[in-house]
Amino acid sequence: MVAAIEVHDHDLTAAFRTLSTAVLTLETIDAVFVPMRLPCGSAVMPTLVTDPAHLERIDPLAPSFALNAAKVVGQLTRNRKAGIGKIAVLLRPCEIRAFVELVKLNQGQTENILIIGSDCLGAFTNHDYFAFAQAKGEDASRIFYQSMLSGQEAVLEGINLSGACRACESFLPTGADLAVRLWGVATERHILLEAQTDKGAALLEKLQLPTGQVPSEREGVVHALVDQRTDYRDAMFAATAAAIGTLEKLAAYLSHCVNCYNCRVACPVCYCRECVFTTDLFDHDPLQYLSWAQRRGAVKLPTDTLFYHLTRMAHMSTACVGCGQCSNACPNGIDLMPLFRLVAHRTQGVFDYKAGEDLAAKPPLTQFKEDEFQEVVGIGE
Amino acid sequence: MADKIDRNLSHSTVHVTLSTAAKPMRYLYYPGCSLEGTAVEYDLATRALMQALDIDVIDVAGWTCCGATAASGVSRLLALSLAARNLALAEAMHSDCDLLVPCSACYLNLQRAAHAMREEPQTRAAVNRILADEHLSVTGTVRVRHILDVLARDVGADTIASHVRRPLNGQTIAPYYGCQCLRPYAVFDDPQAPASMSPLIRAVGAEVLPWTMGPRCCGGAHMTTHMHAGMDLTGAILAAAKDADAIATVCPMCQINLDGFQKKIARHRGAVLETTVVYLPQLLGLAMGLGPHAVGLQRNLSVTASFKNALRSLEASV
Amino acid sequence: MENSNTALVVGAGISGIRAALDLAESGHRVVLVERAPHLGGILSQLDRQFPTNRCGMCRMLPAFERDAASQACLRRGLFHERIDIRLSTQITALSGAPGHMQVSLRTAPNGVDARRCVGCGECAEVCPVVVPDPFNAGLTTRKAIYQPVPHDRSTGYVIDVQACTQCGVCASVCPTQAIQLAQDGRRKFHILVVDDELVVRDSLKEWLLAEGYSVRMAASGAEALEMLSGQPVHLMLADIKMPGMDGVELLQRSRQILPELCVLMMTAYATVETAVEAMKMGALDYLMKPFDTAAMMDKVAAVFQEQMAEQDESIAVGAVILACGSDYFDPRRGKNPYGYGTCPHVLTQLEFERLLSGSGPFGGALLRPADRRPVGKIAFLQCVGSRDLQSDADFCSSVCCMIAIKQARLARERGGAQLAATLFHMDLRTAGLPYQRWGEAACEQDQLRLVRGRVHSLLADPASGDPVLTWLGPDGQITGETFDLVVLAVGQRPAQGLAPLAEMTGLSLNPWGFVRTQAHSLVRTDQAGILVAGACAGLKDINESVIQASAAAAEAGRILHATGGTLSVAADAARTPPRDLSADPPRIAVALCTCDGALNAEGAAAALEARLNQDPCVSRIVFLNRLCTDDGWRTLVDGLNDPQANRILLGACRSDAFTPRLRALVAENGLPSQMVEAVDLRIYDREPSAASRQARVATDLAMAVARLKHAEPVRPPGVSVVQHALVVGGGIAGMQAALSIAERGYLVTLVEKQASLGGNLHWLRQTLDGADLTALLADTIDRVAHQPLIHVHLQTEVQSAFGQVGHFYTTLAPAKAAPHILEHGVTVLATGCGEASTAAYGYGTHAAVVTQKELEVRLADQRIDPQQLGAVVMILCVASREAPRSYCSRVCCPTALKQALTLKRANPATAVYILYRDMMTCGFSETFFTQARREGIVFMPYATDAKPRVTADATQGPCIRTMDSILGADVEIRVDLLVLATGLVPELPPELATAYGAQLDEDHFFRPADFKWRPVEALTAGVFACGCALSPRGVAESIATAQAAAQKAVGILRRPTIAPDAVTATVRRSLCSLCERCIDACPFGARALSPEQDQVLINPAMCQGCGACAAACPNGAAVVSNYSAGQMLAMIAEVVKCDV
Amino acid sequence: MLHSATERKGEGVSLEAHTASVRQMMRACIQCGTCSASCPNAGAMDMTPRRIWRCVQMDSFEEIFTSQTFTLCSSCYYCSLRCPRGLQPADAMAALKCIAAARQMPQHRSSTLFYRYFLRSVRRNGRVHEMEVMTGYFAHMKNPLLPLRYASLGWKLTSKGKISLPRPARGKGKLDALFAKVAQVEEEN
Repeated sequence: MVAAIEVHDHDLTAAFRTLSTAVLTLETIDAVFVPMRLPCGSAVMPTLVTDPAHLERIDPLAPSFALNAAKVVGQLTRNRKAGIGKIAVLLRPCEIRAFVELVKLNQGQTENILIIGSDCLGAFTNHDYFAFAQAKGEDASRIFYQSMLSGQEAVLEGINLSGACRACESFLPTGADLAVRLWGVATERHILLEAQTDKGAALLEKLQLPTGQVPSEREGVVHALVDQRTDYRDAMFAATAAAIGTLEKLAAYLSHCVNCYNCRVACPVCYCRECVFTTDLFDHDPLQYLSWAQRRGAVKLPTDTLFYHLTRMAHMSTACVGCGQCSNACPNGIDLMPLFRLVAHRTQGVFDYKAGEDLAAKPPLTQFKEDEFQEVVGIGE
Repeated sequence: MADKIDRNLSHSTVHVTLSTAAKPMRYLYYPGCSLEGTAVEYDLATRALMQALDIDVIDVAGWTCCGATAASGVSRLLALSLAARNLALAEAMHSDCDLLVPCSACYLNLQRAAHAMREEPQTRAAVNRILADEHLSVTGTVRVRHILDVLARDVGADTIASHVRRPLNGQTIAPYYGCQCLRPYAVFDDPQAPASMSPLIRAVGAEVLPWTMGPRCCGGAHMTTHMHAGMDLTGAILAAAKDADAIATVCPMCQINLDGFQKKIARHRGAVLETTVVYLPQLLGLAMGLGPHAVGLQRNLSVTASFKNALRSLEASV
Repeated sequence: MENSNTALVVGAGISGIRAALDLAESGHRVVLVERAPHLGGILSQLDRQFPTNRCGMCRMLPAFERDAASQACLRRGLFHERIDIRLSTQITALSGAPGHMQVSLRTAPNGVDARRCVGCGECAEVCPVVVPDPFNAGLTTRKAIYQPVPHDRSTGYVIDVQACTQCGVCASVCPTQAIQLAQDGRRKFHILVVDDELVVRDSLKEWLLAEGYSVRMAASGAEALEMLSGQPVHLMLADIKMPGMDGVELLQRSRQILPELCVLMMTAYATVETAVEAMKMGALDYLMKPFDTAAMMDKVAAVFQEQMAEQDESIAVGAVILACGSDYFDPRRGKNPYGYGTCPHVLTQLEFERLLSGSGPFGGALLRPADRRPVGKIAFLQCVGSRDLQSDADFCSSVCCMIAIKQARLARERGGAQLAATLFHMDLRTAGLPYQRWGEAACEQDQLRLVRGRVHSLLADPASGDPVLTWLGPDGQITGETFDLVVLAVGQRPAQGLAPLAEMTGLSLNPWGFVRTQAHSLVRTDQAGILVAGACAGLKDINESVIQASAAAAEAGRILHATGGTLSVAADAARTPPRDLSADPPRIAVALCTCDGALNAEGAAAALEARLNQDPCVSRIVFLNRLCTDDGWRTLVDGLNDPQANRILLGACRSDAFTPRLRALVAENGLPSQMVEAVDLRIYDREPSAASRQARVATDLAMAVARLKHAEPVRPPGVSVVQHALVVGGGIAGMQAALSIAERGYLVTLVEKQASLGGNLHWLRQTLDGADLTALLADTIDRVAHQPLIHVHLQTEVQSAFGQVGHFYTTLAPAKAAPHILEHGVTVLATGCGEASTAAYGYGTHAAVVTQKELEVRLADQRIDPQQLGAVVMILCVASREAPRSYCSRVCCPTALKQALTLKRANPATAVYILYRDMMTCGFSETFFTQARREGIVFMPYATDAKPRVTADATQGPCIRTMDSILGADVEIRVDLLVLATGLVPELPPELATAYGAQLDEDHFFRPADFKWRPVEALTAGVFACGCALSPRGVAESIATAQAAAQKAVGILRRPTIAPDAVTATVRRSLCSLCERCIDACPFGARALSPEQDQVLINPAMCQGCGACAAACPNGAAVVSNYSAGQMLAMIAEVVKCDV
Repeated sequence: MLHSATERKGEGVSLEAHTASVRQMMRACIQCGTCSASCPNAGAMDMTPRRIWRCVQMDSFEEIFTSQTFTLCSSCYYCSLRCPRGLQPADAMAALKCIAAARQMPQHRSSTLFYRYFLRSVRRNGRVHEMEVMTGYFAHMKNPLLPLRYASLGWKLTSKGKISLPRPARGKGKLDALFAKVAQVEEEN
């Protein structure tokens, strides 16, 4: 079932506003959770809205991806017993994927939410967005989406999409109840809505929108983009693999890390209530540092830097959705995204698993399969 | 299996001095019908060889036909009775000697009868009823021994070697065993890869042709009843022996198939197949210095000129 | 006489180990004797076993009270507190009644003091004698002094006394003087040679002197007698044929003087019968002239070994389990050797197994042993010495088909896609539940080619030497093909020592020399108190061996219990409770054996001491010499006598060998078992330099210190057990399970939904071999009725259930009363199975089409009269062994034979045709297959793509049309009766299984924890199944599973509390994010969310400490005690050099 | 008079009675083909030995006797050597020959007559007289070309002094009593 919302004056944001308002005014929905431009400046942040009047500042197509909102949605929904009511959440595809992972990990629930996902146009890094927004002011989002959808050069003012977005081949909102179609759609006239679940269909019906039709060109547009992104991704993988081939190279890649753990905080699927790196396990005995120093002659402090990243890879690479927030969050500009995506790509590959794609698929480590990885565990020989 | 038998053979030869008291060797002898007819040279050679080896052979008095293949093709009881009659005669001679049989077909029939007499009490009773008219009775306890068995295991290659006067140096012999001394009763050799003839051939200075046809079937009586099938089988053996100077046989049926139809088979196969075919005792006898006449060589159907020449030159060189 | 509460298990192969562990787990003591110098039997040579293509033997280790036993690879040794393992030992006498038996054990000295041997291998290095290595089935060589199983370091080196030349080089290099050669002994061993021939006497004297014996000679019997009365003589070699007094007379007269004198007769062929007579008069054996010197010396050496052996030890036991395995047919001895022994490219299955092994001749590379050429084409020939009347083998060896399939798959794994395997067989016997699919997978995934037919003989290609096989194809075409390698599936033969053992014990053997068991039992022999397990009653796969071994353990336990043995809970309790160390800081006492200075090369000891002393937790370091000696051990005991020390680290050679004594030592000191670590100091002896050796030893010790430092003394509380069992299902298996539990003294509730007990035995009257099932049923019901500990609930169903091991709560719903809740500690599911329904082959449309069960019933009530039957067809595998029911029901083929023979015997004029796919007459039931053919029953195979077609019209009786591949044409048979074998389907409701935490497999049978190694229990503790709920099986087999399940249940019921072991998972609640990944990850179902859903709970009795939870948990909230992250990181820190 | 056991029974006895012994011998055959794969004459046979045994089990003796297979058995005993059932296929082939002889099946005259004349010679002389056998056989085959096939051999043999002319038949055969007694015993059983 496909519906259309008319676009006037090339203002796609307005169409999203129309949609959000319509949803919020439905009786069954208590709140919407959408990206909004903060009143105090250009920053776009996920916002929980109950009063339609506030939707004025909605800005879902801004090239801003300040944080992955999956974690926040998890927080809103995670306690089954104390649900806060029905919420419609507007998320980027990578946020949806992260949320799906969190649901599998019991860190969120889908019962009381309805996920609206939009074809993703991508975003700049936080730094770039700040500069871009400064330069373009109120028009920033419009300039961005028009440029993107017209198929023109994405580079604006010397600013390109973030690496994560350029390597993203999963820019369609696969796990959403209701999908907003932009790519290959005549967005000067309308945006299209397509229900992907029963829940989504029920909602779409209530919205009583005129029906629309997905144009045949869309498929070609999407394909071309996927190919382009995949090429970029593979080149990135190759370069990264070369850069981290040995333990020494990996250490060099991460050498500027100061153990601030921002990447962990920014990571949508790093869900532990208390990270193991902040537990007593790494609260080494003072003597221990001296002993290490004595045995090796010198020891870098803080210790456990490489171990920290390896641990995160071990824990999260099966759940990594490639949103790139780790790179975004690093104060020292370490590009963690290519590293994590590469490792994730390979780990998920061997388990035949794609993080966030299917709520029903069991996460790899929770399944006890005797026969897998015989070559690794050594019983094969 | 060949391995096992070889080992046994080597033991008996290595320590033979320990085991056998200096008692003269002696056998009861069943020549069988062929050895009075088509295989008369086999009989001559066997007797001559035994004498040269100082081994006594005592004919089973009044022996009759063992039944050959024909009797078993008509009636099992008749076949067993015909063979058992001879066993009974041998047993009646109250000797603890084994029964020496040169003809493989006779050997099989007698062996089969002996087995049946020992293992099938009912059959034994029936046969004894039949033999009772002649006041004979059979138990099946006499040990039926093929001549190859006796030569290979009782006499042994070493003894043969010690008797050699005219070594057949430079001659290559194809040892042909045929079926019925090997099968179905695998008494003294591997029924599929027999080797018992080889040490004997080497003992007389000749070489053994490496081939796999030794235990293959020559077709037996097919040459009479299914000539084409018979010629196929015999022909294959003759063809495989083309690099040999002679084929050594231990069975009259094999012998006549191999030496009696060479021209016919050659036409059938479209190839020249002229090979000397001799009985093993003839071959051993010649090497031990017995004259060609003594081993009946003049009666063989196929002795090539080159073989005769070779014999002559060997004799001259002694 | 007091009951010793000890069972003797003879044979330490899989069955022996399983039985011993079972008895030990149920609290009995076990003496486990093995004639070989190593454990494991045949399986020590098989790296991977069907149908899982891996090992997993370790799964036999205890799941409860794990700390009492070793917890590492079973192929590397076994230890259990209550099992006394005696290697190189045989029983020499056995007497007494069940419960009170006396057994004599004799241990063959193998020349090496096992306690002193450090396993350094220097002896083997210098040994000049090279012999084929039996471990690698002769494909490699070893020395005369050797390690019996290379991966089992617990045994050390032994001397092959047959091969040893007594040269003494090994003794001179042994660093610990562990080697004691028999050379001195031989000089004191006097042999008297009696022969009238001088040449014989002289040769014998020469040979015997060369071997180191003392020799005397006599030329006549009279002379010999004179010498016997004067001087000591240990062995007499007497010629039979001597003038005057012959050998036999000499034998008789000499034994009047010296009744114990060992005499070997010397005989020529002519007097063999006399020699045999002499053996009846007491001669030990005879030597055949001409002498085979080697064989003769072996016999003399055997007598010498026998006489020099230590005095037999006599022990008291209550029951004996024979698990002495089987031997294998030697194709060389067969009428058809298939080129084995002459063509080097022909191997037996065992040889091929070793060829494929990583510890085999080529490290697992698939090369031909003779010329190391890669193998491309392999032929597997089945039934070599099995199902062959020419080699007196009217039996099936049961496992060879599956082994061939496994090897074909392994070969493919090794050889890759270009490897082509062909399997020649007559019936592919994939009779175990998962085997059919395994075989299908081999064909589909690994392109295994199956050929039905036998190869007459194997000839080597004259040019290449490659084996050439010729066979008759199904189409009647003779096909010849050359292969690279041929593997012979050699059949079973009785174990070498079984016949004498049977003679000694009065045990009956079957016609083929295997142990004969009682009707309906796989384990009871005709000698009370002697039970049998494993292959000595016929070869079995692992699954069946393990079941049978547990069943034998159950029977042995019953005997011990009935004759006054206890389940030794008291003994457990009597052990000193461990000291409370929770408040003490770690203080580690380190004891290091210097091994006669080997440890201290270049002052290494001091460096080591310095490194260890860096850690303040190391409270003292004791150096001692020769821990392997009694003195050395005493130094250790004294040195560790430090009340302050609460952790012990031992460094010595072959540390595994010290485990039992070390365990005892720390227990005496009141320390829990996790507070002791042993490090093998000689394991790096092959390192290139002393420096690297010392560095690695130091690192190992430092790691052990780190591990001990973080060892956790506190264990979670135990789980109490309601000592009451529930058995669901009152068929023969359920009744037997109830009986076997009750007979050990525990309460059982037996629930049956029908109005009477008996299940399928209500309609089955007898088995294929004629055993009476009606009587069995009556007898079993009677025994249940008279067993006061069994409470029977008829017409009762299980309504619902929950709980875990120790405490299950089951709601029982009787038909005519109110439901009530039963609290019980364990659950046994014996829900059985039924005949599958069908609509195939005209069933239901014609009265003359019946199932096997219907035929059975109608023959019994005479609704079918065999006299009226002109022709009968039986179709086997109806909708069985093909999707979706891709399993063999095992009972149908024997049933068809039974019924066919019954009909044929009642009316020989009846023509009986059996249409089959593969006749599954495994084991000794094969003989009935032969019998059926002999009685004129016609067997016609059919293929699944050309099934028989049935047309049935009411007037004429069904007409069956089937393709006969031999005749190459359809055969049409009009019959009076068509019997369909539809197979068995389980009757285990999934919700019943899952209520107890068990699972069903894809065919809805109970899913065992491990098909091979833990066949009657669920992965979830305390839940068992038996009988046909497990998989289809016959009555005797069902009874065995019931006994096995009961044995397992008793292992739990006997403990009022299940104490958790040192390695058990716990939860750090403060860190837990409640993601529940650990719950999903736990394979044992030991984790659950609390009813309030606010925390993850662990049942410490169910947890096996596998660590799956810890791997799944990202932030260390799932902790495995004594494998904690801190502990592991500290250990890693000792090894890892670079900063992380 | 020829051998009684072969000739007196003749047509009077049912085929089923004749074949009972073969059925008994080969009932337990498992159709593994071991016999057939080893048979040196298999190439000349129109039906594999395995199929013969299948026909025995299925009671299709007509089919067996339309085939020449059993007459092509040259008694090499390869099959008997290795039969996993311990059966004696070569003996069963001989038994089939017996039946064909006893029932004087025209399609198998060549083989059965040869045997008959062979035994006739034995019966008369106690030992075989080869020339006598051949003469009788050729005469009975009524194939004028047949003797020519063996002419050269016969000449060779004679010239080598290996064949003497058959002695004229004189009265009672040497083994008459034995043959008669065999027939009598067979009759009784």
